[in-house]
Amino acid sequence: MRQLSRIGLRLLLAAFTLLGAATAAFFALRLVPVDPAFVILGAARGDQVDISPEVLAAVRAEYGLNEPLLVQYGMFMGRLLQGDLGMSYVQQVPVTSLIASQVQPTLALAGLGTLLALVLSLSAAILTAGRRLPSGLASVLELTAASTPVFWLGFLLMLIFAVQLRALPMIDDGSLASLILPAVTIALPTAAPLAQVLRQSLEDVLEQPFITTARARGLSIMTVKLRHALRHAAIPYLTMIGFAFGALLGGAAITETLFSRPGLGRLLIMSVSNQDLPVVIGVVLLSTLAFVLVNTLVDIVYTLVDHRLNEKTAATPGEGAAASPDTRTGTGADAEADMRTGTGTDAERSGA
Amino acid sequence: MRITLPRRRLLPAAATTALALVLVSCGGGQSADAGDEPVEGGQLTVALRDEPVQLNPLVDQGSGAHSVRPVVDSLVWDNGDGTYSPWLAESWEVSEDASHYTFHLRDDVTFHDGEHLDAEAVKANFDFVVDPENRSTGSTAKLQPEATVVDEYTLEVQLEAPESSFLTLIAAPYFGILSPRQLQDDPESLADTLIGTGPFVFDEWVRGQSLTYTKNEDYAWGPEGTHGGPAYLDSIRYVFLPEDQTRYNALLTGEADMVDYIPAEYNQEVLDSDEYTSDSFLLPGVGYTLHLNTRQEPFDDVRVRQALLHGLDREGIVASSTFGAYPVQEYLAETTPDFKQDLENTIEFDPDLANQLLDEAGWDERDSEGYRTRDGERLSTEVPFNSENQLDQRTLEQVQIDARELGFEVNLLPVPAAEHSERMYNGDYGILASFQSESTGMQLWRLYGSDNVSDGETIGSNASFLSDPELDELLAQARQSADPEERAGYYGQAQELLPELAPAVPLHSRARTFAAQPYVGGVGWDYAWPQPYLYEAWVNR
Amino acid sequence: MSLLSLRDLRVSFGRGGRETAAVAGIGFDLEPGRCVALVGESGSGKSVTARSLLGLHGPGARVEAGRLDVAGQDARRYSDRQWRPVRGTEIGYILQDALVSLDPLRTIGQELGEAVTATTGLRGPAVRERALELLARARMPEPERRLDEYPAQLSGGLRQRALIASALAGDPGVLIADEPTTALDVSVQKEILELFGELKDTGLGLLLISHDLAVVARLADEILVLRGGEVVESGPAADVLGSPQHAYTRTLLDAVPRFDPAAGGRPVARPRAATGDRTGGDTEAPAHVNGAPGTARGNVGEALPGDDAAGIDRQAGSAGVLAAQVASGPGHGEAPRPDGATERPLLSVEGIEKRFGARPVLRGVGLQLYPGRTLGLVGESGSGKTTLSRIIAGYERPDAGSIRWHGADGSGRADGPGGARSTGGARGTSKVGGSAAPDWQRRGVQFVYQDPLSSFDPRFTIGRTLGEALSLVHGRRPRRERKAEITSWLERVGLDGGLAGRRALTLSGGQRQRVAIARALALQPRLLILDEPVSALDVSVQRQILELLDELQAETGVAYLFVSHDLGVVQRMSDDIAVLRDGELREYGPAGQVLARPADAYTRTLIDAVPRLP
Amino acid sequence: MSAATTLIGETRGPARRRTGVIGAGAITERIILVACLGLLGLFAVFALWPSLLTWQDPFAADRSLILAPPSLTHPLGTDEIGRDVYTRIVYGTRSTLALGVGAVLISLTLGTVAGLLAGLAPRWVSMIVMRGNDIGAAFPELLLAILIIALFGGGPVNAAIAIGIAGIPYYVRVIRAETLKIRRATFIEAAHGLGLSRTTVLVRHLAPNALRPVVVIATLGLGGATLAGAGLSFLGLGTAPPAPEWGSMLSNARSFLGLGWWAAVFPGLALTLFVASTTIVGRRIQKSLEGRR
Repeated sequence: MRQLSRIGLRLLLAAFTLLGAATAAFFALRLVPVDPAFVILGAARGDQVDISPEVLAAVRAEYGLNEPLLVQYGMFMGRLLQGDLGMSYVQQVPVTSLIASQVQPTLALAGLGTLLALVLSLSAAILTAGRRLPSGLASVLELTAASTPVFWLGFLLMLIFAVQLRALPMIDDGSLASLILPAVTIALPTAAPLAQVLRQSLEDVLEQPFITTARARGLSIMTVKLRHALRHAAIPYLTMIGFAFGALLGGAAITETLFSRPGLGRLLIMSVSNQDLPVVIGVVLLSTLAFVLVNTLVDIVYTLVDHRLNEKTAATPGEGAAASPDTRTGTGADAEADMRTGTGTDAERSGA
Repeated sequence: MRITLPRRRLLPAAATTALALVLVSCGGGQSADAGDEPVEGGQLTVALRDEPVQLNPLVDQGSGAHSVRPVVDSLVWDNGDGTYSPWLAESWEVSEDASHYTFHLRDDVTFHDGEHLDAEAVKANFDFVVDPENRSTGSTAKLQPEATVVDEYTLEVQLEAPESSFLTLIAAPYFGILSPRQLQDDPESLADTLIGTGPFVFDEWVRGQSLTYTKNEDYAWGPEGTHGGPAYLDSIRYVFLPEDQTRYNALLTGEADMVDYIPAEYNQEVLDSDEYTSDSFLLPGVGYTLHLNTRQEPFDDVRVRQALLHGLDREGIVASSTFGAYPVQEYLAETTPDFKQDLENTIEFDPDLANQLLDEAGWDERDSEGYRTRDGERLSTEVPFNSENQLDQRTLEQVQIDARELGFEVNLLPVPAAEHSERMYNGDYGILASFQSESTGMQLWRLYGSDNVSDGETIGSNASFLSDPELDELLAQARQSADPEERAGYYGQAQELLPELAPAVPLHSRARTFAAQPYVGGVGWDYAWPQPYLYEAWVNR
Repeated sequence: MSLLSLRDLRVSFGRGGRETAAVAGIGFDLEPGRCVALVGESGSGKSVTARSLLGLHGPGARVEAGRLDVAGQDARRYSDRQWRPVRGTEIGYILQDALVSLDPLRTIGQELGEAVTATTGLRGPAVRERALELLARARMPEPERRLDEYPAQLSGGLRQRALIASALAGDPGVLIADEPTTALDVSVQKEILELFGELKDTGLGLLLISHDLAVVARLADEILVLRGGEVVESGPAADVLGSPQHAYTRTLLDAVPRFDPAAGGRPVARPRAATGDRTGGDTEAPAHVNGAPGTARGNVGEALPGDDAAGIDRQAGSAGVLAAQVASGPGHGEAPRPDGATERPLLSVEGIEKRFGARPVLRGVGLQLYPGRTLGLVGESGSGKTTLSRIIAGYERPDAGSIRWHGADGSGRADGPGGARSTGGARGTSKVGGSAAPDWQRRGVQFVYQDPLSSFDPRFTIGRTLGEALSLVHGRRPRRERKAEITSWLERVGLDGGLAGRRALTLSGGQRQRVAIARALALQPRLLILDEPVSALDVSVQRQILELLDELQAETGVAYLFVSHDLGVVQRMSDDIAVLRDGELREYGPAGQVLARPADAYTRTLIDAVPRLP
Repeated sequence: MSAATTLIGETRGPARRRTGVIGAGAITERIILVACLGLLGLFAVFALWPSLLTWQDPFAADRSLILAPPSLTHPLGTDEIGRDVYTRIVYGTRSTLALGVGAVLISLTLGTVAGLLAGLAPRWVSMIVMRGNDIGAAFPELLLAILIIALFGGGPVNAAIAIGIAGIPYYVRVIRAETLKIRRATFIEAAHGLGLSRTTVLVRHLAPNALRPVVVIATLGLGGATLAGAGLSFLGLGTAPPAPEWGSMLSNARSFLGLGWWAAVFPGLALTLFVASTTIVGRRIQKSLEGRR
């Protein structure tokens, strides 16, 4: 029951956050001094075009650009609540259908990327935690991966595996094989900080007396890591996954552009350069929705991992929000720092 | 110092004429792989740089026109030398002053949706372009053509003003004839589906990834000089790879059968390579040009404009920024039909003259950084640009370096695209660099004619805001001359005059180079708006 | 055949030139049904030895031994894979800290089941049966219920039983117990020790590790006294305890406050100078009591800093005013001093009630504190002693009841008699920040925490920490003067003046506690609350701190509220003793009377449970 | 006796368990730390006195030497314009660091103020700040930066502002969490217990301690902001040419890998080394703040 009301509260906060984000996006959009009519007429694409006053007037009327700001806001929110994000300025189709057509490739990329990142980080951390040389080597690799721009990493991967070795295709043809290189590109910088965080947490947990107790029962180190330590180290790791997902969405924009793949990221970048703001806002809002949902989900998963969190947080609703529940203020903040910089974290507070 | 790399001579357009329609230019000896005889079947994967933002070619002259040619046919075929061949129109008449056109259509053409091609159908296309609701910004719309059905297969078109290049304009893919049913009943669908009469039928557009066309089995109306019947290929698949390096890699990995827009830096390598079939076509028109804003300081002074024209080492700039791939050009690219071959008033690199002109214009002091000043004000200008195109950026950086030598500060200002258009509209720039390509001297009117200056209500394409009565007169004469030679004469005079007015600094013509795997054959050129023509292409794997 | 035979064990950490030996040459034999005890203070190498016997020495350790036979097998060259069947099956191991030695995310049943499966290979329902059997063997009450509970739901004693049960899962011949009773209340401690005794009687070989000779005394057949990784003395328990040969053993024995109920309270009466040697971990210079500034030997009243005959505190002011109010205050009946003397109390507490949520923590507690005297507050965990001390310090607010300073109502109630001075704008929040506490609480009462480190601003040096307190008394003063005073206070608590530039983090536990005491006393409080001030320290250091407290009380006449679970320490310090249980005052009176003739049954249980040296 | 002892086991690893920043032993770690500090020092010199360590003009181009390989006159080769890559890396340090530092300063200033406010102010103020912050935090960072640039344009200043604004929510959360933690710390209670005034405790003890992690997150954030800047440069939203900046150098040269790898590889290396160094140093500071040696 407690858990249910907690989940309900989180979802409510998530909805509130989304509405706030949409409002912020709308007004930011209207702050721009550029007349959308030019954009709609394709003047933004660099061609020297001839536009007549009649055409301009027709466009302004069609897009409601002559209405007062508040009316436009009302129209925007009203449509948004019905799931309508308006018409693309340049592509002449509804934003929702544009987004719908690009969701699947990004989901595939982000999905495989996340999966790879999880597998890589879990195995790297579990196999090397507490072992000096392997852990040192892995750390150097992780630090390098986390300190290198994503596009550069992708370029090198492309040159090595597609151009030189001809081992993998680089251009999207809808096949799984063509998804591998982009997914690895997106997974490496994501996995690196995840692995660092997990290793640090594992090493911290491995220090705990109950680990020694378990080993004194005759369990192997690997069994102890998997059965005892992993669960404790999971909280900062889960927190990181939440943030990693945000980084992944940013990374998808770069990776999709680099590999010329379809997807929301490329749609976003294209729309930014075409100044197709309804699409930009639509994609950003969708990412925000995904981001908030993932973080809410992560938050719910916490309770499954650690029964103690449920009791602690249920007592203090209102504090902390969907994206930043109080349960994570300690390790979450650290994990976040590491997410941004690609280093491990210290999970002391969550260990015991 | 300039890089002089051995370059393959580009085929002069004039020399190609009818031959070009059947001639498939191939890398030496490579044609053997594809065979000389067309092979039926197979799919051709073509890597393109730009994905259309929307497909409808009638709306604008943007990127859509790069990839719709296989689906749509035009009324006439442009031979690239000022002459035209029949296509959907069997014959046509042009009035003396080039303002009235009569087309006699074929009677055996059907659209992909089964509609029959007749005068009404073509009229629907003209009407669509003229209606402001449809926001057509292309050259055809600018001419406000008024179409009248004479009989089932005869159509008259009256232009608002004479335009001798009208046939070239309507020969381009952005006046590909679309099904009247789609135009009238379902215009919204035009953004992502096309129903034309072409040798290929629209199949699927996966945004961000590919555009697929399949063979039109009933096709029997290829342009004059082609085999006429159905295409050899079963299907064409365009993939869109905007990243230059990625697109080039696709050629190396063999993931694309054909790569269009080989980047300048790899142009020579590709042309020299024995591994690929390749060809290059120098795009006609005004090319890559710096338009100087004549309404603003310092370019309101013709001496300053002339100084920049002569003070920039255009050869050096172009050779280094294009890696020697593209040639320097005058006000028109040499492949433009109206290009004056024996141009007398060519632009000479003369830094002394440039410095002298600047001194005369009063910019004779120097500040601590070595820039010229006048009344304590630095000789300085801004180039807003959209930094996505690396070649543009490199070229501008080279311009900046040369201008500095003259004591002229050129600031590069990366701006988002919308701001770019806003600046264009308001004339808020010192220099606007742009690349314009159309296979006619009429481009000179679009870019330098006073008719096309933005006036607060309209946005015009005359980016230098040049308004010169003498030039205007020459351009008007040219547009009224239905006779190609007469027209070329007027445009030639305009080309002789332009260096004096110096509204712009032309830099390079751009070559459109494609490279294909050796098993690809039969790729031709569409000269109206130069691009590879895939109707007669085949693959022989 | 010995169950375990060890010779010349050497463990060192670090590499190259920086090697430090943690264990240097320990050896013993353990026979079935016998108990060997390793005794020593922190850093003596006893836990490292225990871990080495299971091959669980941590990373970076270099371990050598002349002999290491486990159940007759030479285990010296065992790999981790070879050690595994030894662990749990040959040797059961109970870690030092019972409270955190069970996985908090797993139920007792899961933990036990894991131990059973790992050591016996049992699976399925048999595991549960075996687990119940083990819990029964460990005398776990309600074993069925425990299986589904998480460690956090169990008390310390029950967790220890669960741990013992899990260590017994593989029927090992040897049981190693590292400090098995340290964190436990005395009564529980006694029960656990009795359990070990029973296990020993069933033929188990027991290796007991403790810092506390008294704990060991009950069970050990043989004792090894360790210091710095070396055995300083070893032999049969009776010999080591009865006639220690080595000075260090004697020091250890002396340092343990000898609990002797019959002796009454405070056996060492107000020493006038530092006594006893100061060996062991906390080896600071002796406190310069005689050279300390502003001290006068004499009676208690005179020794109060700045306290004149009229009872007005010239510097702190507030206490004096309160005292004056008391003198004229309306007839508040004063409880007599527990020993019957008629001296006026410094502070009296009446009818304190406190709840946390629905749980009552304190139920009508009343006490008095007298200048220059020490009240020992004793109770097991959960008895409410810390809450009571925090209420007196002003950190928490009572739900009901009053605290009177010299009789004035100090409870913070605006309507209390004479409360105008003492309300201090407090609102009913439980956390009392600066302005919320009445003045007398802010200055006149000071608090010393069990963990002094956490009570210092981590950014501050020792000098700055002390300087801040001093500036509250003296205001801004020239740098040199302030520095001199800081140095003199450091010396007064037996620390070198040079420590002023260090951070608390770099000091030893004893040094930190000295700084905390100095800071508290620098404010010239009338009452010092000491919350378990020595329970985290080694016995030898403990003793030094207690002596220091004695000295300072003699000098300043400050009253102590000494909170502890350790009856030995309390007896050593207290004039009066109050015993709390479940928030109720069970016994209150002069130390001698409470200890020698306890009126309450619970007090008797507590007294009986204290481990004693023979 | 000792002759008879047998080595039972030796576990490799630091004597104190905690492995170093990159998992190396204590001595190796010190070497790495010194190397990183040295590198950062070198970058600092680059940024402050670029002319000290190079003798060429970062804008001077030689059209005869386009994408010339490394040589004595051009130790790291020349770029696609014919400029010296080494000199541009040296001069590019300033704008690269300025972007990172600028972004961090923006996040830091605004994030710290809001974080302290959320941690100390009355509950309703805290609620407002945190709800607003949640909205900001709901945008994935790079996407928020892209959005800001889409709206207000690119260029180095806007890029720094965009990255800075996108980073604020994170700082707010860290500072607030730390403030709440410190508020409950024993030493704060002890400070009140000494009789210090509320303001004194706030100014002298609470705020300074709550702000301690700022040094760490700022250092670590510097690397993240620099990488984000490079990402924006790749997307064509960053620095204006011809100003040298590592991210845009790398991004511009990416198409010429086959023609002149040096033009891309060396700026990329500088970027990676810089980010890795700040990370290692930041983690080191973090550890020492947490009281680990």
